[in-house]
Amino acid sequence: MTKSAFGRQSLRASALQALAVTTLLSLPALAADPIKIGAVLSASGPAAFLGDPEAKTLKIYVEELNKKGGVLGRQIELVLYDDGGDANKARTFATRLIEDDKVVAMVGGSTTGTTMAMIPVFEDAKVPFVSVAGAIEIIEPVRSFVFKTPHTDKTACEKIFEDMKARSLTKIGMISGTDGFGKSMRAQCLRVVKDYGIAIVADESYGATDSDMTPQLNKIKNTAGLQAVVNPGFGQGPAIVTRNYGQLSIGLPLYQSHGVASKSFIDLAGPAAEGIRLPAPALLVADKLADTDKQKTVVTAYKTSYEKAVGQPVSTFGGYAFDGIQLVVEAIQKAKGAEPQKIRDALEATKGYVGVTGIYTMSATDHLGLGTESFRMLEVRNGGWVEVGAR
Amino acid sequence: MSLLSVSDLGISFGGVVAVDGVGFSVSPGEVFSIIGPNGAGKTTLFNLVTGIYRPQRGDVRLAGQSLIGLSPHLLVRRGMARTFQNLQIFFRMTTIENVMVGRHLAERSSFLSDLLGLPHVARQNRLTRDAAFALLERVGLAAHADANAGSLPYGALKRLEIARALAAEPKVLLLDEPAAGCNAIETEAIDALIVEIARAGTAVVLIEHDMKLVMKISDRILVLAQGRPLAEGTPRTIRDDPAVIAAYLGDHGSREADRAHG
Amino acid sequence: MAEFLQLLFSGLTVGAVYALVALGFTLIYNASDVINFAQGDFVMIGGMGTVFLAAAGLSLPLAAFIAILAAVAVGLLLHRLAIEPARGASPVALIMITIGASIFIKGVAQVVFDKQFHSLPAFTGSDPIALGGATILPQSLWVVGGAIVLFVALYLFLERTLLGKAVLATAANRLAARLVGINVKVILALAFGVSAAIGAIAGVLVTPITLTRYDIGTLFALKGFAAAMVGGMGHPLGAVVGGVLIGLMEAFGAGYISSTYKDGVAFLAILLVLFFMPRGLFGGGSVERV
Amino acid sequence: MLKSALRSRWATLAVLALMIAIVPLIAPSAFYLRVAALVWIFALAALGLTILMGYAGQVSLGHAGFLGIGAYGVAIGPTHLGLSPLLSLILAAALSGVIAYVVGRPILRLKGYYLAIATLGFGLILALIFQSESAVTGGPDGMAVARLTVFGWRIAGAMQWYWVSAGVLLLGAWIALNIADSPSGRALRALHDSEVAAAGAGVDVAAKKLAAFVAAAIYAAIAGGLLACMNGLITPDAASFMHSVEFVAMVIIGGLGSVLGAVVGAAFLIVLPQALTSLQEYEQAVLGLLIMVFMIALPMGIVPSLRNWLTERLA
Repeated sequence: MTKSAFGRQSLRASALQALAVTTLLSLPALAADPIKIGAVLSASGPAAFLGDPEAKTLKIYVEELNKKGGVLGRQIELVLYDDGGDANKARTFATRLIEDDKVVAMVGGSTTGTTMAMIPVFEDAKVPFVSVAGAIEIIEPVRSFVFKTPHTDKTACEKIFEDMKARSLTKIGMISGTDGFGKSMRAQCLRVVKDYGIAIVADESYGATDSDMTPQLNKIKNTAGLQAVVNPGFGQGPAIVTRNYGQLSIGLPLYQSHGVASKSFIDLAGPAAEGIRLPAPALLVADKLADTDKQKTVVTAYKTSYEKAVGQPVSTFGGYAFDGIQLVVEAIQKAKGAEPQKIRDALEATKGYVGVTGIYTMSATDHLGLGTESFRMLEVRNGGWVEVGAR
Repeated sequence: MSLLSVSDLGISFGGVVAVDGVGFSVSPGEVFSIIGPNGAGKTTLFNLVTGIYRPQRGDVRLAGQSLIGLSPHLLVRRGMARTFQNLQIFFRMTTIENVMVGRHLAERSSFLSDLLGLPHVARQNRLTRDAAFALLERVGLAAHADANAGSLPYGALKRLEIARALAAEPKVLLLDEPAAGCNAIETEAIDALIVEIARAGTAVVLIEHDMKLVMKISDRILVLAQGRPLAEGTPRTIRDDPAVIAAYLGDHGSREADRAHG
Repeated sequence: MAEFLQLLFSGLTVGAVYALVALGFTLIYNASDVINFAQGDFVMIGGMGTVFLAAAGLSLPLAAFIAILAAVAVGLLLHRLAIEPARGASPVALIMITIGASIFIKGVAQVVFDKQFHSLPAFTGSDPIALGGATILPQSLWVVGGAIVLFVALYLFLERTLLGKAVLATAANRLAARLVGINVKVILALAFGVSAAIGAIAGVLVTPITLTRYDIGTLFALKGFAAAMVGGMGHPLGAVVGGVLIGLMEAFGAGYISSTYKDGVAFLAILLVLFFMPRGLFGGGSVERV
Repeated sequence: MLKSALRSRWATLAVLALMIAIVPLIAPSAFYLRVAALVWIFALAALGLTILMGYAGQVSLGHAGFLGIGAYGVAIGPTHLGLSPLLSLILAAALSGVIAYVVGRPILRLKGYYLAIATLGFGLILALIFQSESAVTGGPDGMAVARLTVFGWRIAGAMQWYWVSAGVLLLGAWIALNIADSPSGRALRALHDSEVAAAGAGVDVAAKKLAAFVAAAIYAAIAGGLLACMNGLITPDAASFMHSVEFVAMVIIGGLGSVLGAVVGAAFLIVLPQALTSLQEYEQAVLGLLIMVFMIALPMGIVPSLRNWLTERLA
């Protein structure tokens, strides 16, 4: 036991540390060893606006945690790789995390595509993997070692349709991005829309890099009986849709998705964003939360430290990563050890964890643990987010 | 009996008549030269005959069959090979490989057998190589067989092109300025080579500026001026033709022609 | 009719951007036979540079001016450090060098700037102008107008100035140009500089409409390249026509047929154009010299 | 003598076999085996381009599209048509060849940059189809791929994939080398330098170009099929423009027309990102810089430059 442990860390460990380990037999042999947590994120490439805040969040979090003494008296070592949005690369990095870096858990997978590519690696190695990507396939069917923190797009659709129903908007148009997020959310919305007695009368799409959506919106505008429009998508697309929507003076309620839940969306979309609604976590309205709100403390703390360190407004995506690593660290704490199997068991037993995205309660059949109540319906008013409607 | 017969050939490019009403015929073993000042349409005529351009008028017949509309690689199959005025050497290949490409039509193998490297491909390679080597010996380049073609001197490349054209075992060989840019010794070698090729029974059609060479080896000469035939006949009649002298040869030219004969 | 007009406006705006990028391609291609895949990154530098300089407190015109100068500097460096040392390389190798340059520029940009999307305020307000039942943004007029002004300026420069004629001469025959005393090196540098400026100006003009990010250049490079090829490589007018054509095809394709294959429509059209006119619309027939 | 020994195809195959044999001996973990297997698979696709670009001189900026056909064929066959993965792989390769045959005729009449944009456009359209036809392809998030089973043997694990990919690469290299030194290969290399002269020698230029295009498409499709099976998942970005560019970069950096060059080029571009991870956000900049430096400093490519240096040293 001790021999192999020495062999593995001989390069890094100083003689002094080695001495300490051998003398303090009462402590675990590797007490001074950092806990390695892996992350494969799309910090560059087409999904960089997801991966970038996620990567930054993880770095900030780990640094702060280590300053406070880490977890179980051990430092956290974050092994972070950038897959550039490429599923094949993500898979390779996942293998590297398992085989070479020997991480005990992983937070990452910015997109559904990269996440799905990495899942088999972690399932085979029996190492817990907390994904920060959206689609429901990640946790349905439940896989033993795979968890996720973001709301599913299905929940987002339900939240939007609930709100529409309350406003008696029953004939709607949909314009979705052809990226993974937009396509997946469109599919989920089509699946649940009937439950709310709403009909989709126009269904358009746009490419992830398109710079003008007036042709599609014009078609939607000319659809008879239209009462509202929903835009599943992320990236710059929804901002351009919003601007074009204003340009064509369509004038009907426009719903965006949680895919654009960030202050920077309002900046990009400009005045046309006024009046837009979207489902989003509490993070976006941190300063407006009631003091009694359970999430107030954690949300404010994350928002403050992120915005101070990065100089950019927080986004939900960074929040997903924050909840992801926080869940893992809590699990390590609860498990009193950093063995992958123990971490997994503790993750699955997560109960009432208050995160920036929502309050998580996981189980053997639910590896997400969020419901529609974690979403708040927000509206853009005077260039800022305001919570509307009943929760 | 003529092997290659060209009649009333014509083409214009964007309204400019490049070749018009040109006809001639060549018999096996004959050296037939086409001369004319720069821009007379000689190379265009070659390109028409060898199918690189499609003529707008006229006909080209080889052994009685029309060649009009056939793509260049099919003309080779009918027995016509050529060289190029501005060298078209395969510079990335070795000297002998250049000639081996010339044997393409004689090679018996399919793409599939090539990529599987079947034994008969290796046999075929050996046959081709031997034939190509023999041709290199004939043009005096055997010593450079495995050198990169790009490293050969200019005169050698001219002979390499002739060897490559000969590799197709043509009945008609069209040579576009084979001696251009060559020094006296190289010209001499090419001169001997052409005579030898013709003697072996191949019809040779030659475009050349070197009057000494033309007058010495041609059986008949066609003079082109501004795309039209000006005169045709033996070197002697051409040299003495006042129209040719006036339009083309001039004083200098006729003196040179004299020297060639004297 | 209103729908047709709306699609027309959309196509013209987007097409004008493609045309400007294609114009940049054409200029460099003419002078140096190089297809510069980093052309789109000049657009990015123009846009991102202006955004960040403006955020630093500079006035918009000054920020734009400095950003354009920065793009020109990058263009000149690209020529001096990457294209010039590779003289005589094969066309494919040159393409790869410019693609490498494009990756490099993006790599530096994501560190110097950031990885988020950014926008600029519209120059003259963002209230749409109604026209025959359709609407157009004032910024679109800036883009289309800018494209026309740049094209005319480039035309006058090439046809009416000695320096411009030197560029054309270099394009026609580099050796001959050198023989008549044209400093070919300077001309090539000039082509890269002017081309970068055109790209960067396009970037400043379109950022209020299309938004910008460190990697937006790839898209512009692909569409601009396509536009230049449809027009027939090396023809400034062809580049403009090609750009507008692709913009219109995309808009009408998305409006009347399907938005799913919008990018496909443009490239399918390119395949068809090249199938019937292998050298593009303005390339004309060419006779192979042997 | 030495020069010809260095050029012989058995020497190339021997060097390749040696590389393949050594890696498992020195690889510290299965991760290295996976990276090496990726190198072999991408090298296989690059070999297709070696035939098309290196031999025949016809550029393709849409090579990844054919990779996508192979990959999605292997994914779709078992999922939607109930075919075995191995049969799907074979059919996908054949389909890729047929598609190349059909589009190759008009496209290959184009030259130079026009050919580049046409192949680029074709590749983009393929990628767009993979992304858009969600019902069949799973859309942007891709689709799962069944495990490859060869005569009852289910290939799984890094080590098995390492040997399978290495074996297929060796076979591909052997075929590419066979072509080089055959009547067809000479015809391709000839038309690379001069189409008129090749036609003048009796080479059916259009047919030979097409054959090279089809061969390249089949190489890419087989590589794509292997990639999809090894990963168990395929996403449309496998067919993206950037991957097409990567393949071109592989054959040029390695050495245009050199079989070993394609492998070295693939190794370079696959291993480099793994080596650059410590640079974090500077990774892309360094990658771009290295591509430029290699293209400028070694225009012939790594393998030919090395070979010349060796022959000069030893001569």
